[in-house]
Amino acid sequence: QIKPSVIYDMGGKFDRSFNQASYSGAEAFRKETGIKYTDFEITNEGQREQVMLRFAQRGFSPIVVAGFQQAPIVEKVAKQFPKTHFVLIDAVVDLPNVRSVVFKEQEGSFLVGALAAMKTEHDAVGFIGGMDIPLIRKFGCGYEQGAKYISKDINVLQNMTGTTPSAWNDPTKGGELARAQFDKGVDIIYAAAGGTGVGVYQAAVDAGKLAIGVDSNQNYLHPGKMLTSMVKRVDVAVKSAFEDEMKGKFTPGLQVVGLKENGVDWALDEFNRPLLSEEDIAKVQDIRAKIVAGDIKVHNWEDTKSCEY
Amino acid sequence: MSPILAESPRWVRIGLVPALQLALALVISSLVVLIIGEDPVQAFAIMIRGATNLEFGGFHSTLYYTTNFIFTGLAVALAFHAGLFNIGGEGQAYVAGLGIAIVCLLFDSTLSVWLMAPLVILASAAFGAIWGVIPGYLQAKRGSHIVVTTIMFNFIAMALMSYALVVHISPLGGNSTDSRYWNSDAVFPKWNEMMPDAPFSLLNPTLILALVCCWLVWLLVWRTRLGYAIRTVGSNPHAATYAGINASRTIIITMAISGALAGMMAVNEVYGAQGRLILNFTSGFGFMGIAVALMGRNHPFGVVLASLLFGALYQGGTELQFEISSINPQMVLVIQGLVVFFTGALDRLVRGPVEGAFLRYQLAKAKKAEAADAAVAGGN
Amino acid sequence: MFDQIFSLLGASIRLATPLMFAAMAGIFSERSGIVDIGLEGKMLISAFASACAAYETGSPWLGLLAGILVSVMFALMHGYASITQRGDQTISGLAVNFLASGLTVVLGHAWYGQGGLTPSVHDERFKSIILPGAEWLGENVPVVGPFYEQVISGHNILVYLAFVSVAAAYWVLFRTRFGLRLRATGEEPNAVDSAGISVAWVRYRAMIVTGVLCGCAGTYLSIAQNAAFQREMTAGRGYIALAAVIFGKWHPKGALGACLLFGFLQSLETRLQSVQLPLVGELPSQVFSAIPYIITVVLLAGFIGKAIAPKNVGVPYVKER
Amino acid sequence: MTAPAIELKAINKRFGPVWANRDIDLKVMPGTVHGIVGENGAGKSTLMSILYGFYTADTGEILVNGQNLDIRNSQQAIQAGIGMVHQHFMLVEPFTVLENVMLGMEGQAVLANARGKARKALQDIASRYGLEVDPDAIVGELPVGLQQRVEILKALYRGAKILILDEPTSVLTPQETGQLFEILESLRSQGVTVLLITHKLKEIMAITNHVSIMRAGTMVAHRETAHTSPEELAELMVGRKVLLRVDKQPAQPGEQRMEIKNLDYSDDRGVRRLKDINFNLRSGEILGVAGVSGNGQSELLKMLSGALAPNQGVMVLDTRAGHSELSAGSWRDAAEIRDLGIAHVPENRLRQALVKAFSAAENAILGYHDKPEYGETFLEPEKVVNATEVMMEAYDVRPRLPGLKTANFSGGNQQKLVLAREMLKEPDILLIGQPTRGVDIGAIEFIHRNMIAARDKGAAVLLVSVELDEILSLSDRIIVMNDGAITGEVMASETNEAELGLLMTSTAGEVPTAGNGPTGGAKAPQSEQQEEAVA
Ligand SMILES: Nc1ncnc2c1ncn2[C@@H]1O[C@H](COP(=O)(O)OP(=O)(O)OP(=O)(O)O)[C@@H](O)[C@H]1O
Ligand SMILES: Nc1ncnc2c1ncn2[C@@H]1O[C@H](COP(=O)(O)OP(=O)(O)OP(=O)(O)O)[C@@H](O)[C@H]1O
Ligand SMILES: [Mg+2]
Ligand SMILES: [Mg+2]
Repeated sequence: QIKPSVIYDMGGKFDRSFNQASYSGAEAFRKETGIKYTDFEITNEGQREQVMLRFAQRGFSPIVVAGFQQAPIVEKVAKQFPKTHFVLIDAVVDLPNVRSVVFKEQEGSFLVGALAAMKTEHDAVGFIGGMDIPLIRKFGCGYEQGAKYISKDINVLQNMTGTTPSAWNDPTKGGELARAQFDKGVDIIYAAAGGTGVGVYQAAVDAGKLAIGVDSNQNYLHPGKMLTSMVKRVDVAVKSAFEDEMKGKFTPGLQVVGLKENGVDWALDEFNRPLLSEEDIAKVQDIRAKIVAGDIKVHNWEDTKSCEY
Repeated sequence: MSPILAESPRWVRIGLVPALQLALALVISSLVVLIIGEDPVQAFAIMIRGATNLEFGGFHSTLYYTTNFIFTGLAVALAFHAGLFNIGGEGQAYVAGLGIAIVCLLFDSTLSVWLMAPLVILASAAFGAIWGVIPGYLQAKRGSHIVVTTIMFNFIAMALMSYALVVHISPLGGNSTDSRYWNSDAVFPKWNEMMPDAPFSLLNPTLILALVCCWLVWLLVWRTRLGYAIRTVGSNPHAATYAGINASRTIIITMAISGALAGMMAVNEVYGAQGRLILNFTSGFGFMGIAVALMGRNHPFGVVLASLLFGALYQGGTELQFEISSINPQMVLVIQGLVVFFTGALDRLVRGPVEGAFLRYQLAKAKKAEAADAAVAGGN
Repeated sequence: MFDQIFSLLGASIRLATPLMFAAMAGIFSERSGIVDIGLEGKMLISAFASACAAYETGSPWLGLLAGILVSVMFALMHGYASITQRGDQTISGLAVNFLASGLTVVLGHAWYGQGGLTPSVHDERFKSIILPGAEWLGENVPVVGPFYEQVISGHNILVYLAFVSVAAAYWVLFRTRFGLRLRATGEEPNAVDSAGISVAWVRYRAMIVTGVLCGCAGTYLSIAQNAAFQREMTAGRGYIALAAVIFGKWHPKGALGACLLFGFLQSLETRLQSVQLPLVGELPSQVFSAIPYIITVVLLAGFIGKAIAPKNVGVPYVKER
Repeated sequence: MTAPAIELKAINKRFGPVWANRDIDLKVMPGTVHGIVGENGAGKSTLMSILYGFYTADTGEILVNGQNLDIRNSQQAIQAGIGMVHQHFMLVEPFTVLENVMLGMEGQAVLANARGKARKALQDIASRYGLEVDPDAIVGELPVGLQQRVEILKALYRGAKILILDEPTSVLTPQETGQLFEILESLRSQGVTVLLITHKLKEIMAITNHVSIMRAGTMVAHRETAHTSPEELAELMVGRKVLLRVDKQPAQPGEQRMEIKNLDYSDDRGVRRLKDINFNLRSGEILGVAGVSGNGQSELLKMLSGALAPNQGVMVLDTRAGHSELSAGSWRDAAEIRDLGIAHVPENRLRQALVKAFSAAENAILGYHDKPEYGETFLEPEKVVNATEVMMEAYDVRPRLPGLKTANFSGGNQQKLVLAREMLKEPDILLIGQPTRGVDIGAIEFIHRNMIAARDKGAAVLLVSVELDEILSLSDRIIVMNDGAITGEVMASETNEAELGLLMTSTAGEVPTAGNGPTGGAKAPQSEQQEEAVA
């Protein structure tokens, strides 16, 4: 029997974002197979290497490591334990026993951006990021492209919550940023800000506007007020890694997953369906198909460190 | 009646009383563990084993955390001697990390560890000192409350660091909030790299630097004229003026040294343990320095003991989380809070009765002797 | 143009609200002679308690009550250490902060299994109140109308309560017997004692008031401004409030000014981000994050001058050596 | 026979190891002024604080007007009609007079009306007993004499029928003392019982009906004032015969050591604290600076010792370090001035001269810590301790424990340590403030002898003291300060307390008149005759 494990990054496993998605993937696996897993939440930098080593020493495999900040450590530890399998989410380490899973967040963001542009009544949509780092710029950039794809002159406001990790956990500021954007005419906001997003959504509900969730499907949080969510299937990545290991089919290497691979997507469920017409849905699905087919090229912010395309 | 009676024996004051206080804190912590439905005895056993075992490097990791606490604890303790409450250790260490990063980025491919280490230590001390000296200057010359300014400087340091790191230092194309690794020939080797048999840990030679700093601080405070001036300014500013000690100069110098000490924490993290600059690498160690200093009674030796205790708490907490995953990592914060409360704020609760008992015991002994004397003298 | 300014002012008020409560709490505590760096912790624990209570009972008012109760308990713990045990007040405050940030997560996790978050309360929270005539005035009266509609009206009840608390703090401190005694205690506890008033009792009552106000501040954060508790959601506001107390020279009016300034600077930060500024262009967001703190330091160093604290603040009252 | 207003039975009180009151009995008859005398630390204040409920006795009984009362706090004492003016004023300085008086007796929870009522009541009391003070003045800004008046008003406002005054005159000029005694007379005539603590035997003789004497925590005797004498009281206090006059040879002043020209100083708030001070100081003389405390003497001492820099003025020094001229722009700090041969025993030892948290040895080098004799690069503890042992030996500091924390020494021994530190260096100029404050009579003799000895060895001594006795008995020449200015200079041999008292209240350049204030014309209680009697 395999001994799977997960190491979450600093946000903690209930960050309502990708750590939590990793958690739900692992939980799903446990429920289906009954195989237990072990997990750990990093609370300071000093623990990363120690914990990863301890997992490896104790024979855990695969070790799923969530978060780009962990990449350097994975690189170190994976070298020392060539027989142990590692799965790194959101970053790339090129080693024969490491599977790196990165997501084309820009593609998912493009879709929700397009949908936002279709539904806005003021020709203005907003984006609120968490901490100001390249990964989040990538979301924002994809969103902007999607919105502009629908309407060239649309006004896309972008804000970042802050520059420290507390930016992931500041719903108050998230709410204020949202209000500021509403006051500037925005009526739909996409938040890629971890726990800060909760404040953004609440502000949208309070103001009678719409919000777009991120990472997991967050539509259920405020039924009828969440236009959609940009889902990033970290859970799937985690679960399938566990399953591959179980079946002895673990493959290392880079997995770049986008719309095509169902790695990212937009969420459509009973909570947001009432907001959308059949045309809307069709139009989004059409764009989705075009991206999958490569007819629409979505620029990745990280390629140029800017959102020029 | 001899006035020496006013003090109880040393081992009671610095041994027995703190031990009892610690025990009390742990008893209350146990209640919290019980509330969340776990077994406190098992939990503490795991913590103790986790913090002291040699096999998995638990003890080594304890020492690694201890190194951080020694620096930030010393920084707070020294400032306290001058009557200054330096809450800015976090920011000072943070900015010092930037200093190290600059040195490493510039020279790590050309210099060996023997040249790099002194350079890095100097850089961290200098950057930390700058971040400490500004609030010190504002306090001394402008009367700006040092508590407020150091808090503000922590926030400013965060913004500065995030800008420097994300915009300038982190390697292009990467998605990271950390710098590249420093060239491994130019950084401190870790303990397990020097001792082939040792288990992995982040322990590195910075511990020696920390202990040397303890000794230096002791020397500074109790054997130098500057230290004398610092203590005078701290406990009686009027007497300082009377003695011709320039209080504002002393405050500024103290804050510079205090900042430098806090800054050297970055040597352990950025140069020793992580080998690269990471966003938020201080992880609250700067704040913990306050508790460490207070528990160590602002004495370098006490700081070492308190650092060991907190280091063990951190490492034990990691282990606890490892073994009992239903215990949230924040449990360690609760224990820390209680330890600080009982050993610091409620000092008298235990100290009063215990020391009182010893005093009464001594008094009774002295009385007996006195009575014997009086019998000879014939009373009064 | 006006709309933008008004929205900025409205946001300033919302952001200043928790600071106002906490600063008044700090004034009561410090005026009575007790240093309180535990404002942060009390806000945090009460934010947690009120979110839990509001979720469990479905009533924001019961949430507020719970927040206040828990915060008062912590205040009394601080009081016990500082007053009865004559302990170091800074250490005690620090311990309160550690405990609060640990307990909220540990208990929250144990109870709700969401890593310290509490379940959201959507309807069981304090909602915005539209003041009478706001809409009509906003549409029909130029400038003043929109000002009334956007800045004065449309906040939740706790925002108005915060302003009331400032006025009340002023009134209590300077117009009542309790205030007179409280101020005297912070200045010269000996005089209070020799007037036959118990110094400890005055200080304990001050701590209770501090607890109540911190409770309001925390409640505002979790179930008025937001809809759930989030770990570390106070994000340093207690320290900022303390700065406001010193900034305002331990006076409600001064502290109110300082809180509004901080609120204004914070809301400015959210609004100036990614805006093309004249001369400098678009500044990195870090600059805006740092600005409130830099301005505080500059004001403190340049214009405020030395603030004279109550004479006996931080000094445990000892009658007999 | 009426019951005594106050009766104390077998009162005991300990502060840790200090037994402050031991089996004290006391009876005070209503409508009298009852004096209590005793050396420093005899336990007078403690006893009164117990009566006032500020401290609680360990054992013992308190009877007020024949009724046994269990006084546990001041509120109960106030209700029993007891009022107290503490030795160290208990006033809230930033508050107004009215607020201070009201505190604890506000009447209502809301102040608005209470203020009006209090104001009226205050005016009534003030006019009835002749205690005028502006009710809206900020107490911290009032002179000491008026602050004391506020304390008395506080007690009367609370309806005190028994008034305890703890060393009320130590901060007053002779003229103010005269006013105070008039007030006390008027209180007595209106049936108020007064308990008066003082160190000044002539005041006891002047106003009290009865006197009780305390020594080392015990009550040693009670006397009717009419049937005792200062000599007897002094002997009872100390337990042996004491010499109340200092023996000394006439001074032989030598060359000039210090000259002060046009010294002027204004504090942070712009209040002019020193006004155009001029004087000189010669070797071999003691120059006394008399004045009520708070009239610029403290600032003067600080200035001369380098703790403060003047706004204007020049100090010319001729010492072993050579000739130097310091002017306002080029003033020196305390360390540099010490290097010029000036030693300084400050007025307030615990505030300025000592660090309580330090050991005796550490304090023994305060101000001299830079000297190489205490170690080359580092401070060497053995050297410091050795030097301390020498000081302790020479000045009989007890206990002889250089490592003991300074706070654990008694006040007198702390003072001796400071004196040893400053005087053993044989400075050319010795600045000395309140050398015997809080020091017992035995130590006073010792300190005084050493000061004279230093003078005779050629030191120039500047003595600041608020005790006129001390000034008169030690000084060769006296300058008097009032309101920051020098109001007169006299030879000690040619003056008396009355003249000094007048100078202490007159403004600079003004011919001394019979004082000021509502009862300014009152005759000071100290007559020549009484002084003789003391001697
Ligand atoms: N609060 C206190 N705590 C401890 N010891 C005290 C306290 N107050 C007084 N003492 C000690 O009790 C003794 C008696 O002090 P008390 O103040 O009653 O003397 P006193 O006669 O008033 O002296 P003085 O003439 O100096 O005013 C002294 O030894 C003093 O040090
Ligand atoms: N602040 C203090 N802290 C600790 N102990 C003290 C303190 N003040 C006084 N004591 C203790 O009380 C004793 C008496 O002190 P106090 O100053 O009252 O003496 P005293 O009787 O006035 O003697 P002296 O005549 O020398 O002034 C001292 O020996 C000391 O042990
Ligand atoms: Mg006394
Ligand atoms: Mg004494």
